[in-house]
Amino acid sequence: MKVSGDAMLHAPVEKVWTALNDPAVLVRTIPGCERLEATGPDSYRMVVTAGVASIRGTYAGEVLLSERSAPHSFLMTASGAGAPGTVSTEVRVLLADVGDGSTRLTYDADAVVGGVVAGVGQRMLVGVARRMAGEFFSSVDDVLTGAAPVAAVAPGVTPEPGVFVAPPTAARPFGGDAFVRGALVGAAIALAGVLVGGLLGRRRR
Amino acid sequence: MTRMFGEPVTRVEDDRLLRGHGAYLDDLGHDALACAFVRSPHAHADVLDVDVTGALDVDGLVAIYTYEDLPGRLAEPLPLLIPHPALTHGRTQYALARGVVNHVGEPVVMVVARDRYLAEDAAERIIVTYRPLPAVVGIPAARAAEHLVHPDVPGNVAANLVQAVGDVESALAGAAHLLELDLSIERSASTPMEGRGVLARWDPESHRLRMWTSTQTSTGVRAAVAAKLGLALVDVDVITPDVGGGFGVKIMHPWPEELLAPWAAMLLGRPVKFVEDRREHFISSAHERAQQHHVRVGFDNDGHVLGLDVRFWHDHGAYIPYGLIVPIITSTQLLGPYKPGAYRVEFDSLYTNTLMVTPYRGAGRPQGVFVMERTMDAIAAFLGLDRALVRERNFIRPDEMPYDHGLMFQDGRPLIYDSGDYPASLEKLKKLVGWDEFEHVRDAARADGRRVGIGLACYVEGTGVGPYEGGHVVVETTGKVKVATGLTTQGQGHQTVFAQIVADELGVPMADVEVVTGDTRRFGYAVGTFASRAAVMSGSAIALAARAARAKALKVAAEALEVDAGDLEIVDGIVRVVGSPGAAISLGTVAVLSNPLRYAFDDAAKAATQFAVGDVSKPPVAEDDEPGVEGRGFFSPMQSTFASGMHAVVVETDPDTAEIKILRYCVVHDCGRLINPRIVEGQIHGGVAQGVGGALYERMVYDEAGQLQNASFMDFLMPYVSEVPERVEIDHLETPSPLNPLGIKGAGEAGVIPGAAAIASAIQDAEGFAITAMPISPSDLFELRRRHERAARANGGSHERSTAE
Amino acid sequence: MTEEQLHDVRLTVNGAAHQVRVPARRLLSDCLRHDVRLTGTHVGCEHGVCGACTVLVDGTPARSCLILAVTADGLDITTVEGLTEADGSLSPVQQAFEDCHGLQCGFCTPGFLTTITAGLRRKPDPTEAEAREMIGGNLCRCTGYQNIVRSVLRAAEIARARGSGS
Amino acid sequence: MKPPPFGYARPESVSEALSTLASLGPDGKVLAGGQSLLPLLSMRLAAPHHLVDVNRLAELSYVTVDADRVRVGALARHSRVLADAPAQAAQPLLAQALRLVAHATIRNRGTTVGSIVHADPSGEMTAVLSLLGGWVLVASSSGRRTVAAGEFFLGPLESAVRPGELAIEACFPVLPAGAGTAFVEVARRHGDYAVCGVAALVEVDDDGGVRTARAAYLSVAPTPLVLDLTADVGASGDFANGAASARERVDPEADIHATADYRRHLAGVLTERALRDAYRAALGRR
Repeated sequence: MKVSGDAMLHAPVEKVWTALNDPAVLVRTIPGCERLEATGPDSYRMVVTAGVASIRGTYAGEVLLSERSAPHSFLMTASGAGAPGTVSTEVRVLLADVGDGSTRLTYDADAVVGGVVAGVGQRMLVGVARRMAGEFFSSVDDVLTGAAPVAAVAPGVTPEPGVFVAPPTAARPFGGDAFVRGALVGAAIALAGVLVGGLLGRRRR
Repeated sequence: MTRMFGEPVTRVEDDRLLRGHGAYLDDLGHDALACAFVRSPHAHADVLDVDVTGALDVDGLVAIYTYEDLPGRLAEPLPLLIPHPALTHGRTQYALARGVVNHVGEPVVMVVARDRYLAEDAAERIIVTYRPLPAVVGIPAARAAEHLVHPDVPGNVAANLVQAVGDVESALAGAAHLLELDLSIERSASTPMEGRGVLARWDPESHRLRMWTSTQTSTGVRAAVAAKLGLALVDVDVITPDVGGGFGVKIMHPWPEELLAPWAAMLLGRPVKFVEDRREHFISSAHERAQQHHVRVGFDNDGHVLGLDVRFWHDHGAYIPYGLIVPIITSTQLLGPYKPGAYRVEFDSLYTNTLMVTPYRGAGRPQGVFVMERTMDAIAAFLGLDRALVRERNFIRPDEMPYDHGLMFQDGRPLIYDSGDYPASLEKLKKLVGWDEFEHVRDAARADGRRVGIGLACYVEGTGVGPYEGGHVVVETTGKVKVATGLTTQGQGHQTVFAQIVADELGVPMADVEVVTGDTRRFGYAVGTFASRAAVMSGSAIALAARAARAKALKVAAEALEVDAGDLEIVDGIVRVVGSPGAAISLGTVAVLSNPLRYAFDDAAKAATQFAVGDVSKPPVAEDDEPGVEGRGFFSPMQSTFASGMHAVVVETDPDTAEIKILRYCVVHDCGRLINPRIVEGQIHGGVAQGVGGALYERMVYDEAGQLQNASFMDFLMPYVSEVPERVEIDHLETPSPLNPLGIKGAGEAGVIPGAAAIASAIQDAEGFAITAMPISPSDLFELRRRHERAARANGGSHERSTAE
Repeated sequence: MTEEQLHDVRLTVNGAAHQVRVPARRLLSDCLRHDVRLTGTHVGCEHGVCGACTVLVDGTPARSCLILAVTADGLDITTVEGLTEADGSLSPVQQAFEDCHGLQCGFCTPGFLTTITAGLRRKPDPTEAEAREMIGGNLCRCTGYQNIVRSVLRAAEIARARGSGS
Repeated sequence: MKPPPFGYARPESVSEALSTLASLGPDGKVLAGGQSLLPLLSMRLAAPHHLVDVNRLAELSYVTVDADRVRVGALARHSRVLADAPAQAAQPLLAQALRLVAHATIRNRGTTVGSIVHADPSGEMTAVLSLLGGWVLVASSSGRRTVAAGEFFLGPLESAVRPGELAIEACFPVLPAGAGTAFVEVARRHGDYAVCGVAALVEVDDDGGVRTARAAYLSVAPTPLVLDLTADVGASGDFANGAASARERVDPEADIHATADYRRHLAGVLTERALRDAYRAALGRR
């Protein structure tokens, strides 16, 4: 499954880079992302609850980073598994300064979706994943433009270092049904890959 | 008494099935535990870990098994059923994956629970950790062998087989014309409406295993289960209940579940049932058809084929338990009714990380016929000759029968056609469809902006392959006749046609004959129902058995009536002296008399007392005799018998939407003598529908990662009534087979075989460009049109002419 | 995992009252087959495409694999077992299938029989095209449908003949 | 393929349904006809905590025709709507589309409102609601709101109905005099999801000139796509030009049944066919 697209983020490329590097932002803006955790120098684990109203389903995702060239591009390899299916994907992300203080983010994901959803979801997967991406980037843009506050760690939660937990309200209910449960994880894991990459980039600086 | 053979009698099976009183696999064993399986979501991966902890607290869970739990021979790879010298790298799966999975859907963990809902709850909670490996998907990737399916199989090649007659290279070199074609067919599958299923009951007191399975070979399953579970054959009963269609996929055996369910039943001491769901059938049973072919054909100015060289590649999926049957059939049966001159065929059978391939109705013939018939069309187009004429010129003539192709057939025996009259069939077909007048139809349609085309395809089908089948006929003291044969039935009406045969042979009313198939308790020696063999093999065996029973009945009756057996006839179940109807005795009474111990406890026994039977100078049962009026017969022919047929189809393609509609579908069919025309025509109707499905709708769509993307009836487009021809126009030719006592040939697969070839021929005729790959969808046709329009523009606007014109 | 909550479901099946206790997720198809033990209704795909599980719900064809048993509580269900005449003889539709060789393996047949039975009530004298439309949502892998279409037309004949008492 | 376990409630009234949904919040999922939801449950693609079965809400099974709208209640089955003569007279597009929804047996159970809430971009009724500029009445324990078609479809399988809410009815404006509609589609098999489908609405003036021409598209976008083709068609009714414009403006995806280019091509072919049919119908309704 190939999913590609772009988004205009209303901030300069360095600011976008920094925002994308802030796990507190990521854990809040990745649809359904509950938890982001460093598991090694190049590897991260995240927990995504496919935030579809009325549909349970938690997915463990793992992310590996390569071909980083801050602040302009990453190649991320990510994988995730949940009851309705599995996902493994490569996502290339480019950040480009478009001059007027805005940044164009382009992503190019090639995902392999397995399990039940692969056999019955083909009609729907790409569209849902695109929709996911849009959801995510508009959240990021809200943060960048100050329309939404950067999430504090959820009250009462004291995670260990390197672990970031979304406030309970963060995972916005994501309408729809069905294939979304499987497709969400595909897109979410893919995007998670991109973002955790940014995180790593910052810690090296 | 009217002869039943040849009569379109209604089926004895129907009343029960129409009332909803059929007994299919899942209609049995309401008390049984249910199985569900954790199946691989990856096409190729190492299995690193199986964590079942999450499943353990599922209410109703009974057991969870992985490969490590499998004992003895159950832990070995499943059998390679049909070895072949050319099959140098045969690989088969394990009942449960051992460390690695090679296709999506391969079973990894077995769950047994109180019902299927709970079994699926538990399966969903089992976490299997995989390390994905590169997947080999499709013939090009398999040939490139950049990655291997099985690390110890170089080039992904399981087998390479060459057969040749004459010197094809010099024949091609000497031919006036040479054409090369690349032709391919995609995957489809049997997809019976009922999936696979098995129910097993272990009786520890009698130490017997009884199982029911939705199979095309109960004797094969029985032998496999006995061997794998270490049981004596006599301690295993395998019963085939009503089967909701097979079409080939259920001849494959033993399926992992056919071993695991009885094994679990023995371990747990409770009946265990597995009922395959639709998704499992798509990803865990078997597919067929995918082949790519390169053809070189040399011919003269009249279109006579002088040399034919076919190289093809067969995608047999991740495993090859059924051997090389499918590609061998393609390589031999593609010759159809033609004399190819010198012929050379070579194929590679290739591993891919997709579901394994086993025969699906037609079994390699649709591919072979597609190759040969597309080649005939190409020759006609090249020479500007009529497509039917070119075929006619290459036919084997009736006076050349029996015709020896000099090749080896799927049964390892010489490929010798026993009989057939191909020119007569073609004449019938041309008349039926109006072949010679069609040009006007096509032109008239084009005049008002419509695109119609006609196509035809011919095939010869080896049917009734050996090695043997048997039959048993016993006359009970009630006069009722009980018949058993070992092979199974999946809707072909065997209970009816076999009863027709016995009624005639024995001289009893059909209503008094009851036939049982596929029950090893009733008949233990059998091969199975495939390759259009049931009527030929079991029909003949049952006829022989009935004749033996008749002889015995006449012998006993002759003694009782003190007449010569030669003066007796059996009419409506009464043995009587020809010409003097007074002297008569019912078959039931004869049955009593045939047994010195006359415990019949019925009127027949009373009636018997008036007759004195037996020579006091001999023991009650003579050395050369046995009690009862019974007959056993086995039929084991030297070779297959070759049915044939020809299809013509008229299609219309929408100039705007590229939708393809079948306007007419005509069939001329020769399966020797017809036992029951109604049933034969039903087989043709169903076969044609599957042929249409395979040509225009059905394909298994894998992505490059080996994920089957249409694993449901939503996206695997099995035709509804709205997609099949409204009327299949049928004409029969009957050239009896000299190879069996009834003069019959098989008819089960025929209808599906030439579908893709005939429809491709018709689409090409309508569109004016070559159709080289099937199936074809409107989207495919649209893209082909654009490619040919671009090519036409490139050729300075000169419009590409139909290769069929 | 704790025991699932069970629900009392009352069904009238082929005129007889049945009461079963089933979990909410029990499909009507499974309930009819395994709880009521009427196995004539067959399950061919469990996603509503094949039509083998079609039963009449209050006289109207419906996929029993797409209805929860709890939803069917209180409804009147007719399965293939309920199609025969009061005297036990085959109904016009069943008889027509036998006359026209409208079935082979018989697995999809119950769904066709129920669908056509209801269809002929609404359209007692269908054209061939209407007969096709009537069975347009049922899959059969054996027959190629031609004899099923004939069966629909034949059933209409039989029903008319029986209706007119001849 | 068996559904996972879930809680179950079967309210007897709308108010009971709303309070149940309110108490369940995100854990509640409405079950109406179930013809889309049940397969997803059996495949375990959807696993709601709790189903709220509205099949007892007979009060919502209505199809009524008001002066300006056809109102279809949440429990009105497709077949009921299809058979409703007044509704068909008031808004012919309903029946023109419903005839193409799956097969008759599915239409006997499936509800029109349910298929709209399901928001499948290949669903005929989503295109109908969008083309006609209809709206959906949504209720919750805290009140009711009306969502216009334009705001109702947020993404593939994603509608504007929120947790705790129940779609009560869908409203379709009646067809004014001088307007005509048509629905054409190409599906692989009769009754399948369309490879591409077009619903058209054309209004003509007294002398047969085209006043407006609009079309809605199935299976070419994540949500129902509506195009105003009035300018392209012009008063003279240049439907071929309307089709050309549609071809330019759709941006379909490929799937296993069709390439993106084929879908785009079909969008053009079907646009012209639908516009001509709708135009002809409009002339008849002057």
